[in-house]
Amino acid sequence: MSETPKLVLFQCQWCLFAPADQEWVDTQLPENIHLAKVPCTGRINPLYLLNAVQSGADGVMVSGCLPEQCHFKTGNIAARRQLEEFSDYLNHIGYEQDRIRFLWLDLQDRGVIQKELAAFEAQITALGPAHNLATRVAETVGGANA
Amino acid sequence: MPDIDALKAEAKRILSEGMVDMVIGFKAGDTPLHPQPAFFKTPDEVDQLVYNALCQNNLATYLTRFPKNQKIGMVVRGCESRSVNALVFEGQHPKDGLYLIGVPCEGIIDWRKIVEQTGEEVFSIFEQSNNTVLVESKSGFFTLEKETLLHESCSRCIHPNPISANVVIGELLPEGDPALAREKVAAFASLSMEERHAWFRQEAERCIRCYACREACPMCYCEECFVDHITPRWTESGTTPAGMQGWHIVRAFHQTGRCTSCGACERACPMDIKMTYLTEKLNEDMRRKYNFEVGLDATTPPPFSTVTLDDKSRFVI
Amino acid sequence: MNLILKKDHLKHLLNAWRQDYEVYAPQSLQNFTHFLPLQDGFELAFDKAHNTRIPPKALFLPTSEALLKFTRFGGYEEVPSETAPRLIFGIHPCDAHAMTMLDTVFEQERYTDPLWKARREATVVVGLGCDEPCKTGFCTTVGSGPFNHAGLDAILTDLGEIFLVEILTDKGEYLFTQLETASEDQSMQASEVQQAAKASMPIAFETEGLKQKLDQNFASPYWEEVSRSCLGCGVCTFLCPTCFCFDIVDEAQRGERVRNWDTCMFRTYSLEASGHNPRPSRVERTRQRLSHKYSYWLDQINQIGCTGCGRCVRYCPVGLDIRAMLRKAHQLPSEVLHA
Amino acid sequence: MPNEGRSPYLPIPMHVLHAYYESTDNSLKTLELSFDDPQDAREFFAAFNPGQFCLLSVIGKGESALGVASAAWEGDFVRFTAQKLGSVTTALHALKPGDPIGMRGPLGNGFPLEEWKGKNLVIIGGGCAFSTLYALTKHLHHPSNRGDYGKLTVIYGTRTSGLCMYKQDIAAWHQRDDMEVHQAIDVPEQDWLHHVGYVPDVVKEVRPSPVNSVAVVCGPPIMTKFTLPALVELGFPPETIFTSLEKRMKCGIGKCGRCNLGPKYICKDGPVFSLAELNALPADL
Repeated sequence: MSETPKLVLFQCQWCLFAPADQEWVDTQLPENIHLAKVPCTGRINPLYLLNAVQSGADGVMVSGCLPEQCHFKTGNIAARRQLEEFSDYLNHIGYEQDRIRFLWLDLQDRGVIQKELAAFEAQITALGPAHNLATRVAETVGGANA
Repeated sequence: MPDIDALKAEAKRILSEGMVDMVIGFKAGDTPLHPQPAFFKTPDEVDQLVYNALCQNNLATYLTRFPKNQKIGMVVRGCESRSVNALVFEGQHPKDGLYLIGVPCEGIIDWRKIVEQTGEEVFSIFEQSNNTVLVESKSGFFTLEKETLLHESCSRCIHPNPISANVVIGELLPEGDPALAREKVAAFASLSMEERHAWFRQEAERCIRCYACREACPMCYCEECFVDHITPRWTESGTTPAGMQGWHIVRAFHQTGRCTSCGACERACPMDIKMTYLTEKLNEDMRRKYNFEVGLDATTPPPFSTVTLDDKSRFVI
Repeated sequence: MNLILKKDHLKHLLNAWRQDYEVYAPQSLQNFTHFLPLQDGFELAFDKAHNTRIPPKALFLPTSEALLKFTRFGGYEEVPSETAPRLIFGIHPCDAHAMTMLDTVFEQERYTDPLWKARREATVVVGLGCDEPCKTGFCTTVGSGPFNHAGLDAILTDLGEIFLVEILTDKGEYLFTQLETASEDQSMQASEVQQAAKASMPIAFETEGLKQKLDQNFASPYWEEVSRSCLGCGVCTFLCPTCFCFDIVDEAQRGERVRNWDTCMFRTYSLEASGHNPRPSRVERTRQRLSHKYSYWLDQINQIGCTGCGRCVRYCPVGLDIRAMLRKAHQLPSEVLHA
Repeated sequence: MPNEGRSPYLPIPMHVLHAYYESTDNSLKTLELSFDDPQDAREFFAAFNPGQFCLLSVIGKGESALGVASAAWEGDFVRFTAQKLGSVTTALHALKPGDPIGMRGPLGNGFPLEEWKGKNLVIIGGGCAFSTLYALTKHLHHPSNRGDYGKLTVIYGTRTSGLCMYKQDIAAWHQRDDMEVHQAIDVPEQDWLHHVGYVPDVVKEVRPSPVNSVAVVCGPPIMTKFTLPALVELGFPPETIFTSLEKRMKCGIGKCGRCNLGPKYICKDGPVFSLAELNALPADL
């Protein structure tokens, strides 16, 4: 695949990375990675993921706090249940589950986010572009039943 | 088949004794193919009550329409009783405001499958004891195997008997085998990614977004559905691929841990869109991962509203 | 002038038409029929001669279509009206009749809908009469019929081996130039088939005075009774050939202003930004649907806004039957004045 | 405005000329729009009549129906006052002078001004629905129109004085000797020199004469509901009481179906109806 994959990174605003990493994420994230900060991973509605997927994301990474360190106590674990099921479910209808990845990180993990993103990107590159559910583009005029 | 007279007698009794304000059941429709949901308020009205394999709606969908202080009686099958339990768990009606008359269910017949074989003008339908259905239509008499007429969701039903009903009319049936549902999901999962997606796309693209699936589902009672939300808009409106697929993906996903596999969505669909292959997958996952089946009682929370630290999940490091 | 079309010649003729038109005819899609453009090696689905699941109005008013395309910096441009010549073959008279009613909406004097008009003008419509009218249909009750001519350029009558073709307009005549003329016998035979079809259809309900009953009982408990089991889905209206309501939505991401089918049966249909809803429950919404068809259309064009195609009867998920609802309405008292 | 060849769904390109808050709580904002193409302006004003409405388009957000609040003689601009309620009106409130905007209209029929010639006019408005009545009053003020009509009475009520629109103009109206202005607020406020009370009560207090008169009522549904009977009680025959209705609208031209009141569409056959007409229609508001 010649194109670089389009990635979306959801980051919980309470689980910032180490200062240097956070600065890198905030200012120097490669263009193919779209950053979306959320108030808590528990706030990530599967609809957010669906939006990313339908809009053509080749991979979605969710970065949340470590278990038991959630600012809202259980947001990250609740999110894990839902998002895992959602990725399983998308896999059922044509979006490989490896394209959705959940990451647990905290301040101590210096330099990890870069490595993780690079590894994820490599994984997605190997999978190739995700075209199955990427329907949210202007392509057809008129209804499907027209 | 439950004894219809016993069913009527019980419905009359709870009405006349003032135990309930209303009994929700079915009455004969304008053709034998379409019995209608009915709301009986007096014992006399109960004479119209019918119950047969063509009663295709999940009556629990009407439960959320009535005030919580209203005492409601309902004729329930296995799936309906579980939907009621799930609704009670979600606080949609108090348990003691309900009187459930249970009937063990031998499966719901798909009227479209009858019409395909007998023509549209059907005069009468008899369910016979030897698992056949005798249909009298304009083109003559037909004896059809009931097995072949059942809705898919019914042929793999696990819980045909009503759960937590106040009274059960008729003899209990043997429980179904969860393996049947598992097989179905496994068979779909064994297809290639492209085949699975092609199936999904092909089913979703017939959608006209009439939302009959939503309205027929007892668990779809949200005051504002996500598709009606304007700011932000969650899905594309209209019948674009993104809009139709988004609707089908999210509608089913919102039923995770809430769907009782009753198949009312599929039966309501005017475009014959298959939907249970989505919800079955989610239900199977809930059984497999969390040992959870919805509606077996009205107190166990579904997996998505509980959290534990010991989930076995590929997301845990 | 009546012509003869041999059934074994039909495929050839359809293929010949495909040179000049995009030809739509009923074909199987999953387990129902649908008007789809003919491709090479097509198979017609005439044997299930019932109405297509989706009415052919969808060919003129698609379920979704773009009205405007947004350009950069807050600009926009019109989506050009489509004008490629089309031929719809095998449309049933009820559906064609319905289209003439929709014309009165979309081609009004003051405001013509260019998209609808362009499609109507570019389309030739060949009908297929119903020699075996469907059981759920009630076209004869509401002023249409299994061989009604409204909205058609030509109509076919099935006479076994052949179709008898009645030419109704110039557009229709142009299509069938090469066919032989029907004999008097054949014409007689066709007219017998047509009479028999009509006679086989019972009158489903009394239409005389129905409008007055509905108007006078605007505030009647009748509406609550008939709507009690209504699910509030859009099946009856989306599958209805005379329903035309639409919604206009800006799809910012796609950069289009689109219009989608909408229905008075949805809660959001009449919900205002203030939160006020003139039709807050299924009761008012059912009243709107029935009154629109059986009262308001009569005020507007002096026709019942229903052609009796029977789709709403057949596909209502809870078996609500508009015919039974109207029979019941006819028994309402007349004295009550609407609120 | 008939659409010769032009799509009725295609908005006229406009720009925001002025945008300012009308009420002290910033819930009401007035937009004055100018035409990008002078030809559009000519066509607009050739068809325009007070009482008509337009659909304002914020591209990407949608359309919202608003009554025109300016008279043709004021200049080549069109004025609207929008209450911030839904997503489109919120977007309208965010517009600044110079921003592009689309407009479809004028739509609907407006007030039957020809019919009213030679009569006394009683104009009764409440809240932000006063905008079209403001346009009407402005129209009547023009020297070439004023002589066609008799006595002019304006009754305008708002919940608070801060919610009163077009304050400067209305203050000037009090000074005019060719009209009578009654302002009201719902609850007493310091320094308020006019009426206090609900509009129907103020109408009963002012007691406009029904002789050779026409009353025009625009306001929130609850105000209209009580004002119409008050006027009937004062002796106004239903044929001489007019009101302007609104309902959710999408197309504005009688096609999308939702603004019907029985067989009539508010967009196409209204929005102005006489009480006599309304009495013959079902109460589906």
